[in-house]
Amino acid sequence: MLKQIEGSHAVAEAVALCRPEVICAYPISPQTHIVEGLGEMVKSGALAKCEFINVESEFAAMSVAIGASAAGARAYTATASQGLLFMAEAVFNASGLGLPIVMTVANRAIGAPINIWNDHTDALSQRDCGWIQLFAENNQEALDLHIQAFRLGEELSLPVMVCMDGFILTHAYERVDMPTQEQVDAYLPIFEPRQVLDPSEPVSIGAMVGPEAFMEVRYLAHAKQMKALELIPGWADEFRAAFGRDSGGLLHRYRTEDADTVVVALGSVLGTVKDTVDELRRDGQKIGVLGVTCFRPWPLAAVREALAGAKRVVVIEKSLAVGLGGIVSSNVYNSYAGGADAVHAVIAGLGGRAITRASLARMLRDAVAGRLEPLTFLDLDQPLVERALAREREQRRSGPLAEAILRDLGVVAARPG
Amino acid sequence: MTAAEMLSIAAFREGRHAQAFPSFGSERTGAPVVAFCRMDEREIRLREPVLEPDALIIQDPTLLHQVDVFAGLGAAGRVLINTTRSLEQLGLKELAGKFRFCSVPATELALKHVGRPVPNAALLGGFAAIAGLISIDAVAAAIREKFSGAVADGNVAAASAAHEYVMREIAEGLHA
Amino acid sequence: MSFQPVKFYQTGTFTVGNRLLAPEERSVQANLRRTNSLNSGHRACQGCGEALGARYAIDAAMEATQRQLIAANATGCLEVFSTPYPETSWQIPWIHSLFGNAAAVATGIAAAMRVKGREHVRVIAQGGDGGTTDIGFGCLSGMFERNDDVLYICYDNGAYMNTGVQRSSATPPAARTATTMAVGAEPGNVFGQGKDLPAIAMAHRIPYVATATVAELRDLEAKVRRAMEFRGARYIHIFVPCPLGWGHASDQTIRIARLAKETGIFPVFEAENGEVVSASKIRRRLPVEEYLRPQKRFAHLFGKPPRADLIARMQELADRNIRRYGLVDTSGAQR
Amino acid sequence: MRKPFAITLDPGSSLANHTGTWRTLRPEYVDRLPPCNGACPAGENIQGWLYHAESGNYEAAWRLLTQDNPMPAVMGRVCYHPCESSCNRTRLDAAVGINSVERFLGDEAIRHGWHFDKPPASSGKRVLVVGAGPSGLSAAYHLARLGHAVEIHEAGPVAGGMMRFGIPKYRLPREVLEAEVRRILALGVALHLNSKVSSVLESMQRGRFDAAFLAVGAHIAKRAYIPAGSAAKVLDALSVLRSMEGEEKPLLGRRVVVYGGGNTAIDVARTAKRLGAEEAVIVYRRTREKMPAHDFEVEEALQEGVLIKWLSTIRQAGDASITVERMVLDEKGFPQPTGELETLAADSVVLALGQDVDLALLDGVPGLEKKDGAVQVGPDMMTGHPGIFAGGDMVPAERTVTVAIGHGKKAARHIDAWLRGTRYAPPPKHEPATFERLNPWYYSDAPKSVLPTLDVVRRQSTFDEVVKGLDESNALYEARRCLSCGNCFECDNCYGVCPDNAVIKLGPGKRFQFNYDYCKGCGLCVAECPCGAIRMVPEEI
Repeated sequence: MLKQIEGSHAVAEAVALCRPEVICAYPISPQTHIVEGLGEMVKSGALAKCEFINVESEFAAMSVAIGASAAGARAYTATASQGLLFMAEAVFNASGLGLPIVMTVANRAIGAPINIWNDHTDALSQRDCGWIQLFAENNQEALDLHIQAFRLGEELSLPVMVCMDGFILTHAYERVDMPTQEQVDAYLPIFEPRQVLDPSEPVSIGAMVGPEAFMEVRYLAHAKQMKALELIPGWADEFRAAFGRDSGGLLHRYRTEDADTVVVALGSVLGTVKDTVDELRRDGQKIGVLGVTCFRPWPLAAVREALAGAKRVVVIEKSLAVGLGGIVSSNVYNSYAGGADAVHAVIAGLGGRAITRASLARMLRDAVAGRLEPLTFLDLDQPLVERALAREREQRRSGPLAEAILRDLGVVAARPG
Repeated sequence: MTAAEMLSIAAFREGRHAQAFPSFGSERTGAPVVAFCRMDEREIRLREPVLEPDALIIQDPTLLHQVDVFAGLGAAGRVLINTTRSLEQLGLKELAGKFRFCSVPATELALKHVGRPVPNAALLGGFAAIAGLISIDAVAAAIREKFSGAVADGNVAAASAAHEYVMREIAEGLHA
Repeated sequence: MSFQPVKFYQTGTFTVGNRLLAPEERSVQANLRRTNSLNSGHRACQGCGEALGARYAIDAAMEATQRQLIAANATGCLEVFSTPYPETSWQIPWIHSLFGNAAAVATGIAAAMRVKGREHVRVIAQGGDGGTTDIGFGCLSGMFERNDDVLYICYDNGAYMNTGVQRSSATPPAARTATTMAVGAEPGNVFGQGKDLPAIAMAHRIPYVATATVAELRDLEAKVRRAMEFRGARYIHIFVPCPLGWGHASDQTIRIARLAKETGIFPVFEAENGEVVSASKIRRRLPVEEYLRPQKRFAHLFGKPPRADLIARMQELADRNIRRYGLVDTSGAQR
Repeated sequence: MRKPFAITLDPGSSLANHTGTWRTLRPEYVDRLPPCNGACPAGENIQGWLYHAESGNYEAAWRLLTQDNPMPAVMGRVCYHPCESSCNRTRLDAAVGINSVERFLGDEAIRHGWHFDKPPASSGKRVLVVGAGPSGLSAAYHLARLGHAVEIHEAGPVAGGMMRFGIPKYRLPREVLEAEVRRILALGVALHLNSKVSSVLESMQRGRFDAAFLAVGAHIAKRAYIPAGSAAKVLDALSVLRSMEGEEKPLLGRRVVVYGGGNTAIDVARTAKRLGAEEAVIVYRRTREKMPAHDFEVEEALQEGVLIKWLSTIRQAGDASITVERMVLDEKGFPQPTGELETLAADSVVLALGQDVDLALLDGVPGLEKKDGAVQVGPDMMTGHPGIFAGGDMVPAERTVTVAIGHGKKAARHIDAWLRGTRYAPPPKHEPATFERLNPWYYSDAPKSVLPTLDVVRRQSTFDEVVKGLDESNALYEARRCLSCGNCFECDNCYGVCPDNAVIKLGPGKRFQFNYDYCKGCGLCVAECPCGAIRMVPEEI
């Protein structure tokens, strides 16, 4: 059924359709609307047979989910930014124990300086935590991915993180096609836990494993994610068959067939990128787009295949590996036969900085013209950082960088982007 | 924000694709905010803020001189201002030729019909009149989706009143 | 003629059991068919008080719940010595997640049981004093505040034994640990304000809070049984000496616990809904020296020069407990 | 359940890990010798029979008791119970009332008419027992139970010896004594009364006996020379006590002086009181501390109004008075005369200065050795003459009923061995269960139940039994005060306190076993065993 609703509420409704049994909630922007929506559904009885638990921290949220999942309940929670970092220990633990928890991450920057706006630093900081990480391009995909996530996680006994851009998606009203309960029930079987805490068949979960077996345990975790790579496309096909939509899967290809230049990106920015690419195509540029839906496990073969024909790759990423550069691009390097120097990392949209068609077009034209640096910061206020660096040079103790920049900027602008 | 939401719902009800989103701040009640709405016949993929609006709804004219709200507004762009005062009084005389202004006493209408100074519905009613993109019925429906009972009725009444007000304004062709 | 209605003078109410007792009067530990929830083959040190306390408590809980029990365990000695791959000593469904989240994990299990309509399955969370009073404190308080249906058991041996005897917020004043060495003017742990977790638990007004020691099995079992009669958050704080960390002979574990109670250093009591409802009286009151002297962690108090001043401060703490909980029976009646 | 590798494990799998290898010391269950057993002259297994009494199984308790002592009802009245003086419980509150529990068991046996098991197949050997006193009866009982034919030859008219002629009724009612004697005879022991053995060899030959046990006791009163007037009435204690058993009671008058400091002196003085004497004065040359009589008897006597004149000797006895001289103790504690004289009114003087043995029946027995009026015997109770054994008051030892009964048992075992041509080797004694080995914490506080005593007035006028027995409730109570020193009483402590579940409980009456596969040797079971029935021994590596 078509609806014009906020992304958060779309996700909340989709999660409810998945019949979660335990939901742990701790407020942090921009995830809050999702659990608020679910909380109301549980209280009103619209979502029956579900425990909604207001916990005292994200660490507790993930921990409660771990307990619930280990006891055989379908568990869900949502978080963002600092919250994800605060629960990091439990995030690793959930995957280590192989518990199919589904968590929404409403992507947001990480402080300091504190910043509530969108980028991917939070999710990418957890890229090696052993969870499956899916990135939604729009609200339709966001809600679809949650339905797939429960199926995926429970079949593989792995936790799944559904990443959607904070505010840009979570707070955006747009049209979504909300599936019916029947459709979801048909696609998502009853949760049959692989291991469960039950007095009738007692086991000890979470043993201490020493050097004699730890490597093997890690290897098996890796093998399990590799297995996911094989299965995910099939499940996406099944999903298409059941719901008539292309959601999920490993990658989304857009006009890459004959593309010399392929833009790689994650999440909501893909929409703007596609519009930009259409514009450049009209000017005769052979540009395509590769959207990475499944970031973990990293679909190396699929990416390599998608980039096979490209002369150059531009990776637009909303995160920065400080001291290295691009995180996604580092993943792309070894998936691209063309060699690292043909891969350009473009850091964009950090902390909510708007990524505009104009800037993208300018940057892509540079790329096509071979003027694009290996590492670029889109729309960076160059003069400002120059001044800051200069100040750095002249006096070593110049106070917090953020403060200095704001001083240059004058006011904290609540301006768009 | 509510206005943008309802606008997008109204557009959706008319079979269009619509996208509404705030200028993401941690808004506190009463603080100045900007919200955006896109409407299109096709799927909307673009995620950048609306930088070159076709129309501008100004809920609170007191902000006029704090932020350059007209930035990006195209020539002959439509502007709907919630006010009882004239452009001169608002100090916008010199812009009169540049954009197409309409004003509506949305807050008063809200006070009259809803009982509270909530101008959104009235402004949408007015916008339906100037833009011609959406019908007043769609606006009413959108309002009823957001609100219910007396509040909905009040808001619908306010919207209709505003719609008539602006239609008359246009008809009388007095571009203040 | 003086004839007291005491049952078994020979065994009194203090021994684990006795062939003369009627079955219903036997302790769970005396039972041939006790569960041995924490089974043989675990890697606890010789004379480990925590291993003892854990079997006592969990066996009693198993009995009270007709074996419908699930346990969540914080990181620590108990977890490490009980479940090193490839062997576990637990006979019950058991999970170890992290150091600081046992209470929250238990909350999740309890929620799962509730949503599945299996509330007859009861949930226990357990951890050492580090996992309880320090790193797990937040999750514990949250569980209390929500009044989740979980019994949390803290095995208090007053330091981080698993990592090599470092100071925790449950470490007693003047005690030597690896991070509070017995050197300088104020040797051993500081005389801080203390972190009285049972009292903090009571401040949450949860249905049931109790303290116990491994020296009084019947009391301990009775409290676990009582705890299982309540729904909601419950807390039992069990005093478990650690031969390694405290520096006493492995066969003195129970005696030390007994001395802690008999000196008033560790008050043994019960509280319901935030109010103390009973305190276990001191049977033969002793000065704190009796408790301190056998432990190497307090050896510096008796060295050259002896620190009578610090011992006196310890005595004050004991006396305060005795006053606060009325630990000395004034009625003169004896068990 | 498809358990993930290594992370999830099957329950109880640590049983594969045998932590017993950590052990350097191993615990072992032991039986230690309780002080009561160690102190009992009759060699009773006191802790053993109390164990049965605790569980209310009085017959089992009585049967175990009577394996060592056939006369618990008598013993429970007349024994001076060294067991209680040595009881570890005295260190906690008061000794366990062993003696009164024994008496309770004895009385129960009489009340229910319990019998001894008949002896097994007869050995065909005949044993002569001379004297039906405690020693003789005890020997006869044990020999009979060992399957030998026993004949007792008693010079007197009734059985019991000193138990009858030396101990007043108010301490040992005669029906009790007779009941227990009857039960011994019921084993098939032949008792010949009024048959004085004048020559043991002769009697043995005549009766074709294979061995003899002599237990004629000591009946000849010691006399001291006291210058006495013709009218003076001077008697000896034994004849006074003996005549109590006859028809006409002795005439002692209103003021009786008893000379001596032993239990007999006390008995006579208390008897005199009961016979109506206004004054019964004991004259003794030393102090109360030095007095051989048992203190509780002195106490009872004083309560009954008996007077005691300390540090005094009788110089001379007149018809209605005596002269006493005050003494002082020298540094060695010996009384020395002072010359200070004093006169006491006295209608009669009873001498209680001890007794000598009548050794006439031993004249001409080769190899047999006598010394200071007693027969010398070896550790096996055999005299210098093979086959002739002796015990009781006629051999050098403390002269109490209990010692005599002990002699009887000991002699019987050696006689039995001798008859079978072997030697009886007593089993090695367990190490003592000292108080230090106990963990008294586990025993609750329970003071000894005070026995009801007849009020003094009735005591003075009648010969009713002074000390009443326990009823069942307080007998059980008293029994359960036993700490079971050095012997497991199945309190389950070891089973409970083992951090490694390394103690196996075998079930009621079967005690426990260590599972050395898992025992790490921490020693908690030893430290927390209430009765010291576990010890640690080094592992041999």
